[in-house]
Amino acid sequence: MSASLPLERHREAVAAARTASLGMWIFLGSELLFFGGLLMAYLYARTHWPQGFGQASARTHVVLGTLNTGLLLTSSALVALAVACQGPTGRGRWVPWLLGAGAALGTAFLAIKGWEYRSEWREGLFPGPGFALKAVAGAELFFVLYFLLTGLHSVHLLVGVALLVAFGRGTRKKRAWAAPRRVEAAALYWHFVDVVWIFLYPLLYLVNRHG
Amino acid sequence: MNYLENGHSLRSWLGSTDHKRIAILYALAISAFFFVGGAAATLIRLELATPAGDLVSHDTYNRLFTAHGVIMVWLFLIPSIPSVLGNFLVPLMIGARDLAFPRLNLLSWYLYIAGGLIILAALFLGGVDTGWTFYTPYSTMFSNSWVAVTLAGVFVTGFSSILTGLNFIVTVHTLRVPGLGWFKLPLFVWALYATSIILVLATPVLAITALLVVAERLWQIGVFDPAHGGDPLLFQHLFWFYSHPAVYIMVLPAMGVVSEIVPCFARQRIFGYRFMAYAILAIASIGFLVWGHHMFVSGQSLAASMVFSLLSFLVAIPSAIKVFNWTATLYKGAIHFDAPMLYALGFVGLFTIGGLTGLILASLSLDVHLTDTYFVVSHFHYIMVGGSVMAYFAGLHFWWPKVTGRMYSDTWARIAAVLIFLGFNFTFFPQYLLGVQGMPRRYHAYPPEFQVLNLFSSAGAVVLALGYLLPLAYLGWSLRAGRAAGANPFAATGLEWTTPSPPPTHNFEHLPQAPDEVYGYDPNASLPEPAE
Amino acid sequence: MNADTRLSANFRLLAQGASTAAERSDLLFNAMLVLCGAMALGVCIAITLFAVRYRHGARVSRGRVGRQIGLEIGWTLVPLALFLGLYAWAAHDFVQIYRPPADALPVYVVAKQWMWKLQHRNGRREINELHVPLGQPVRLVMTSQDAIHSFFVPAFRLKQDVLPGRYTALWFTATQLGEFRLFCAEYCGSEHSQMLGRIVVMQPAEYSKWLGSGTEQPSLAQYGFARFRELGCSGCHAAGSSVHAPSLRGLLGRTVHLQDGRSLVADENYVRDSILLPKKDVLAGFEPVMPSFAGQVSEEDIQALIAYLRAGAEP
Amino acid sequence: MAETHESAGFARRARRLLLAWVALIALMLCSLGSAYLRLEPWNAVVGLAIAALKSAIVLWLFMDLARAGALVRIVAATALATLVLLLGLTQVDYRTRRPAPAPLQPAQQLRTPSGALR
Repeated sequence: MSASLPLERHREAVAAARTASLGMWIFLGSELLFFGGLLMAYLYARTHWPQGFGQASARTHVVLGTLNTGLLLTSSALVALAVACQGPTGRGRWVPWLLGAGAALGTAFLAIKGWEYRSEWREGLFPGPGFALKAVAGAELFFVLYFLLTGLHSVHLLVGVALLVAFGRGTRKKRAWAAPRRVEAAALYWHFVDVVWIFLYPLLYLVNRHG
Repeated sequence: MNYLENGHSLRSWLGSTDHKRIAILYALAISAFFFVGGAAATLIRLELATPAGDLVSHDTYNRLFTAHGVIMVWLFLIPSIPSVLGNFLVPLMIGARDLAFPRLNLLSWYLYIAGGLIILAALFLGGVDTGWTFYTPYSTMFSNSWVAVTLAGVFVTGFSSILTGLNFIVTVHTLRVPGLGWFKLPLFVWALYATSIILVLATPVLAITALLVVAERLWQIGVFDPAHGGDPLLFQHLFWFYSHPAVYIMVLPAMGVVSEIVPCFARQRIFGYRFMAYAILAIASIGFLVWGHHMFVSGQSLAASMVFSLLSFLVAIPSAIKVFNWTATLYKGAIHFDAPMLYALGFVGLFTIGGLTGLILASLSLDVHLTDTYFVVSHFHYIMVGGSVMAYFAGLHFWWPKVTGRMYSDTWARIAAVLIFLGFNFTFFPQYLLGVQGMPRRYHAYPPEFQVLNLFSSAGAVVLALGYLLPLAYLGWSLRAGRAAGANPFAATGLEWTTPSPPPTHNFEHLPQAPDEVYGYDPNASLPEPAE
Repeated sequence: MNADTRLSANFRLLAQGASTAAERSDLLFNAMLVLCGAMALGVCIAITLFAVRYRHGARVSRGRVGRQIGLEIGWTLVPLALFLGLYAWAAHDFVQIYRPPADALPVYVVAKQWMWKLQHRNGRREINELHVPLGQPVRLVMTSQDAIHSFFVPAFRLKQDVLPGRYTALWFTATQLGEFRLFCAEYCGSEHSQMLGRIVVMQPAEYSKWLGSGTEQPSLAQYGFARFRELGCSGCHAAGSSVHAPSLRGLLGRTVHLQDGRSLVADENYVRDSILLPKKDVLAGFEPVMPSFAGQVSEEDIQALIAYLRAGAEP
Repeated sequence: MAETHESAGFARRARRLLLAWVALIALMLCSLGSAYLRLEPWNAVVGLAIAALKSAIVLWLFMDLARAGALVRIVAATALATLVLLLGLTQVDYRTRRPAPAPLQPAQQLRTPSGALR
C-alpha cells in the first residue's frame, strides 16, 4: 500500500520540510493571542492606575531585569547562529554547542528570576494580605499582572530550555529526529519567548524610573 | 485492507495516528458527552414544566444549566463537525494520506479527553453554578462551587482545539493533491479552513481568560475585581472575544456540510461557488469584530455599542448570501429527498430563522428588551441545535456509508429527520414568545403567566429527545446488518467518494486525480442505480 | 401571593407596553418582524417551490445554471441597504434610552444578592418595590453590592445591568397605571430567580401622597447632609472654611476643569470617585490635600451624599 | 568552489547576526536610559517603540522572516492584526467610557446618623 505510492511519498517529503516551521509559526500566532489577553488586562489597568503602576514598577529590580534582558537577547543570537550553522555550511558540529549555550543562558535567566521572586516575596510585594503597597491604588494590580506575565513567560522559557537541551543532545548524537527543520522550529519558539520578554521589559521594569 | 480492519485491539485504536480512527474516537466521545449534556437539558425542561421550582433545588438547577452549557459548547459542539467529520474528511477530500501532523492529531484527542474528564469530575464532585459564561465577579468572588477545576478542564480542551486547527491549516496548505487549486476545493474544506483560523486565534484568549479567573479566585484580587480597581466588563470583553467567534466555530463547518449535501441531492452545481467561499472567509473575519453585541446593556459605552451593532449587521450579509445560494442551487436541479437532504434542508430553514432573530438582537434598542431573556436562549439554540446539530446529523448520514461501508434504513432516517425538525420547533419556538414577553433566562422558578408556553416547550423536548434517540437504533442496526454501501452510493463528486468504503488505511490505492471542476453535477444525467 | 394573582390576571400574550420607550421599541420590533418574516417566508416558499417543481422524476426542463453575477451582487447590496437602515433606526432609539431629561426624578438603587433596595429623594425606602408617578420621567441611579445584576422591566422594554463599583443609570416615563414585573436579568447566584419585584405606577397626586406617608426616616438628602458633617466634609468644603477647597454648590452636571488639563462633566461617578480616590481627578487650581474616604463610607452613604449635593443646598 | 561559496554565505550571515546582537544590546541600553529621562507621556511611547524595533530585528533576522515565504508572513501578520483588533476594539469602549471606577465599598447597612436629625 504505502510502498505503492512513491509519488505520494515524495510529495509528502517535500511538504514535510515546510510543515514544521509553518506549524510552529501558526502555533506562535496562537501564543501571541495568549499573551495578548494579558496585555489587554495590562493596558486596562495601566491606563486606569498610571500613578499606582509607576510607583509599583519602581519597586522592581531594574538591574536584574536589564541583566536578564541581555541574557535572553544573547541566547537568541546564539540560537540563531546555531540554525545558520546547519545544512551544507560544514559547521554542523557547532550546532549542539550553540544550542547548549542558549539553554545555559536561559537557565541563568530563570535562576535570576527565581532570586528576584524570592526578594520580592520578602519585601511583601506578593499580592494578597500583607501586601507592602496597600495604600497605593493600583499597585496590587500591577503585581498581580507582574507575577502572571513573568510567571507565564518563565513557564514558556522552561519549555524552551527543555527543547534546546533535547535538540542539543539530539544533534550531538546525530539522531534522525533532530532534523534541521525541527531545530529551526524549536529556534522559532525560543525567539518568540525572547520577543515576549522584549515587551515585558519596558512594560514591567521601566514604567516610572525618573520620579 | 480498510482502516477498520487494520488491527482490532484496543491499543490499535487508542494509539492510532490514522485520522480516520481518531475521527471515530472523537465520534464516540462526543456522543457520550452529547447524551450527558442532553440529560441535563431534560432535567431542566422537566423542572420548567411547572412555575414553582419544585423538582430540584435552585442550586441544583443552576448547576444543571451550567453543566448543560459547558458540556454542549466545549465538549460537543466545538469538536463535533471539525473533529469528527473534519478529521475524517479533510485528508480524503484533498487527496492526502493523513493530516500534516498525525501524532499531534492523536495528542489533540487525548487533551480533549483529559479536559473532558476534568470537567466531568468537577461537575460530579459538586458542580459549577456560574453558567457557561463564568461572569465575574460572581465566578471569582461569590460562587461557592468548582469553578477553578472546570476552567482548568476548559483550558486543556482549548489546547486540543488550537492543535486541531493548526493541523488543518497546515494540511490544507501543504497536502493538496497536485492540481487541486483553492477554487477546486469543496466548500467543506473551505469552511474547515476558516474555522481552524478562528480556533487558532480565538481559543488562546479564552485560555488566558480562564487562567485570570482562576488566579483571581485563588488570590482574591485581580483585574476583574471591582473592589480592587479592576473591571468586570474586562472579563466580558475577553470572554466574548473568544465566545462570539466560537459561534462561528460551530456554524461554519455546518455550512460546509450543507454545501456538500445540497448540490449532491439537487444534482446541481452549487450556485455562486466563489461567493460561497468568500462568504465563509468574510464570516470568519467579521466574526472577530462583533463580540460587543453581547454587552449592549452591560454598562459598555454608548459609542462601543454603536460600533459593535453596526458590525453585527454587516456579518449578517455573508450569512444571508449563503442561504440565498443554497436556495438557488435547487433551481433547475433534480431533487432527491434522501435523509441527508432532509436534514440539510431542515438546517437551511432553522438557520434562516435563527439568523433573522439574530438581526433583531443586533438592533440596539430591541436588544435592551430582549437580551438575557428566553429570546436569546431560543435564538442561539436555533443556530447551534437547529443549525450545527442538524448539520452534524446531515453529515453523519451523508458520510455514514463512507465511514462504515454500510447503508442504514433511509425510511427510518427520514422519520427521525422529520421528528427532530418538528420536535425542535415545538421546543424552541415557544421560547421566542417567552422572551418577547420578558421571561429572563436562567430562572429556576418563574411567574405563573409563563407556564403555558413553558409547558409547550417541555412537551416538544420529549419529541426532540425521541428524535435524537432514534438514530442510535437504526445506525446501530446498520453496523450489524446494513447492506454494503459501495464506494459512492449517492453518486456524489469529491475525492472522498473515489476510494472504496470504508477507505483503505492509506486512503487511496492510487494517487487521486484532481477533478476538472468542483461539484460537477448534471441534473439531466441519469443516476447509476446503487447496487441492491 | 396576592400581588401575583393580580399580575397574572393582567397578563396578555404580547404584553402591553407601559413606557414611552416601549412604544418606540414595539414599533421597531413589529417592523423587524414583518421584514424578517417576509425574508424567512420568501426563502421557505422558494425552497418548497423548487423542491416540488424540480423533484426527481418530475417532467420539467432542467439544466446547469451558470454564474449570475448581477443576481448575486443584487442580493448582497439590497440586504445591506436594508440592514443599514434598520441599524440607524435602532441606534437612534438606543441613544434616546441613554438621554434622560433634566427634570427626571432620581431614585437610588442598590442591588444585592438577592433583593433590590430602592430609595427616593425624600428618604422613603422600598425593598423589591418601586412606586413611580404616571407620565413623569424617572431616573434610576444604580449600583450593586456584590455580583452583577440587571434591572429589567419587560413592560417598559428596558433593562440595564447593575455593576459593583460604579453607577449605571436607566430612565423611563411610565404611560400606564398598574403594576408591572421587575426581574433581575443577569444571573447572580442561587436565588437569582427569586430576585423579583414590582413597579407600581400611580397617578401623580396619589404618588405624592404615598411618598409623603411613612417618612419617619430623614430624607436621603438630609441623611447625606448628616453624613457630610459627620465625615468632616463640611470642615473644608463649607463656604467660610480656612482650607482652600472647591465649593460643591451645583456641582452635579457642571463641567469641571482638572489640573492635568482635562475637563469632564461632574456626574455621579465623578463624585463617587472623588470621595474614594480624591487624588485622581483634582480640580485645576487646588492642592490634592483631600484624604480618601474609602472604607469609611458605604455605597448607600455615597448615594446619600450625592443626593445631598444634588439637592443643591449651600454646603 | 561550492564549499567556499557556502562558507562566504555563512560568514555574511554570521556577521549579520553579530551586528543584530550588538544593535539589540544597544537598543536595550537606550530603553533603560530613556526611562530615567522625564519625558512624561513619551516615556511609555519611547519604551514601546524601542521594544517594537527590537522585536522587528529578532523577527526579521533571527526568525528569518526576511527570507520566509509569503505564507509565513501572512500568518505572522494575521496574528498581529488579531491582537491589534483585540486591543483596539476594546479601547473603543474604554476610551469612550468614564474611566476608573473607584473600588467597591464594603457592604454596610444604612446607618442612622447619630442624633443629628432626631
